[in-house]
Amino acid sequence: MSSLLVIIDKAPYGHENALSGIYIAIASLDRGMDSDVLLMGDGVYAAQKNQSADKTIGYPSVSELIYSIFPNGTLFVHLDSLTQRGMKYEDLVEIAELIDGKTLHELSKSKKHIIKI
Amino acid sequence: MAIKMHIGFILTKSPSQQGFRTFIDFSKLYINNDRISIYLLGNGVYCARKSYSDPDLETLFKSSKVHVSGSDLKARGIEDEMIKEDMIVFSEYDDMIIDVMENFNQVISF
Amino acid sequence: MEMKELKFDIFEDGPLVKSVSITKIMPCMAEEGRVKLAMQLDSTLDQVMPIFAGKFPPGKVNYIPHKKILTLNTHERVISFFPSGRIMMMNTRDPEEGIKIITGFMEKINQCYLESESGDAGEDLSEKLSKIGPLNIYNCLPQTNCEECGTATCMAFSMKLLSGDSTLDQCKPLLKAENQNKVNSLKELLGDQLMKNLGWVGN
Amino acid sequence: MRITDTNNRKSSHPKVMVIVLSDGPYISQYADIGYKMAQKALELGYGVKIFLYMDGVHIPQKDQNPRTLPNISQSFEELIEKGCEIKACIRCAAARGYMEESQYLEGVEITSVYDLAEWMDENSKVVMLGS
Repeated sequence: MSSLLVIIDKAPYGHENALSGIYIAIASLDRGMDSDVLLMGDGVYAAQKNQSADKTIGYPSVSELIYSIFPNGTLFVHLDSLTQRGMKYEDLVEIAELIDGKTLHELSKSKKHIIKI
Repeated sequence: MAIKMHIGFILTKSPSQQGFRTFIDFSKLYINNDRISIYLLGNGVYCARKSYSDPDLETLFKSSKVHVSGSDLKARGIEDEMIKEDMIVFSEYDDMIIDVMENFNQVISF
Repeated sequence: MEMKELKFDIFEDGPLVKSVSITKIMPCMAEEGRVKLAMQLDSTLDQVMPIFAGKFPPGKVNYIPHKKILTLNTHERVISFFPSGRIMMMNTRDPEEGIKIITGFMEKINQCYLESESGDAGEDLSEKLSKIGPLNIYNCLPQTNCEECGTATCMAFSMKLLSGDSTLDQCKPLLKAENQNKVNSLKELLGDQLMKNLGWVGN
Repeated sequence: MRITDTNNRKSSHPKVMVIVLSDGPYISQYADIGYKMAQKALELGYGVKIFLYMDGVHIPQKDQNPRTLPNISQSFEELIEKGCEIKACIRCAAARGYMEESQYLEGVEITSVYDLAEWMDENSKVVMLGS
């Protein structure tokens, strides 16, 4: 079975990338791939809970959409990127899993495909 | 311990462009663990300039095989003597394509 | 993508959960024409989650204790319950069907709440659930393959037990005195609570 | 490594390079870089599939006339002739006003991101290019 890691390093809404990256993850999961999403850099803002983009700026809420990868896919949040931005685990959506460098290295090595969007 | 693999990075961003930091933080993970090859294309070739130095980038370059696109260098007025040591300047994409398709276990572009 | 919230009042005087809202309807490409539903209960589930997780046949449960996220494989689909009261339901025909199914779970959730309030919630099974496999159960069965339970082998029976397709009382030999030691080892493995959940009626 | 002649037909090479483009033409160098990669990969006998995502869906639009830059649509026409498969994400295309494949170069398909997912199999390598 093929596998995929989607790396998102842009903040949501300012760019379409976060949304589009999640769509790729959802599609590949629906097709039976072993896919996960990794939020790095400003991408970690996508895991901030209580976003309400639909009701405010009329964009699909990324924090809502990201639940669609659960339970088959995991939402990994890069620990260093998170702390650099003064954010805490409690600030994140429930499905978020923190990941450190060493674990990330193991994870990425286990993937057939890795795309940074 | 996981097996050593050959990872290929394609970098098209200059050091101040969005995505460069992610590249540094991500490629870090592979240093001293795996074999690393890097292809610098487009604005990525600015990373090859002697005059630019970033400690993380130097550490990465030291433990990698770095290829730079000659046409992208010349297009930006960067002469061969202006780039860092041990950089492989290439004119045709052949080697890069074959590396990606045959030699790299994984390829990631930033 | 855009839609306004659909709120359904289910239990006017439910002790914990009274209503559920459908917050998003997404296509579920895994199966043509089905949808993925995101729902939100009117209360958080932190308190009841461990008890709630213990209410289902272990084979159908995937529980993440440190996150209190419960994923069930039931009604031919995957349903996830989150401590915030959010629910994700895959592979669903339409919102109506989703609500019908979720109503049953809301009832269970309210029961669990009452239990936890009255303190007779029993032991926290959530840790146990993940550890019990068919082989553990098989080892505690008479292993006579007598087929009295309607299943060809005791191994197959233990699998059906975990998936909730069979109940312990269907194993007649277990009720015989000479198998009391088996029953005891089962109780040791499962504990009284799970024994009951798996349909044990003897003593 | 097997080299097969890919002219005027879809490549039968088991190994496929999948290129995902997310920038429009001209605003960045990515469409050109993608073209050069695809062209070389085809020349070496590999299968090449290009998925146009986000602003990438602008790339194969007909009747482009850049006065000062290389004409991307001509480059992509050449790729299609050489057997390169090109698909555009329908969500991104519709959002940007491409409802009809007739708005695109002949051979460009408007499909869903699920096709990209299916391209990412055991025999492919994926290169993502975009800002």
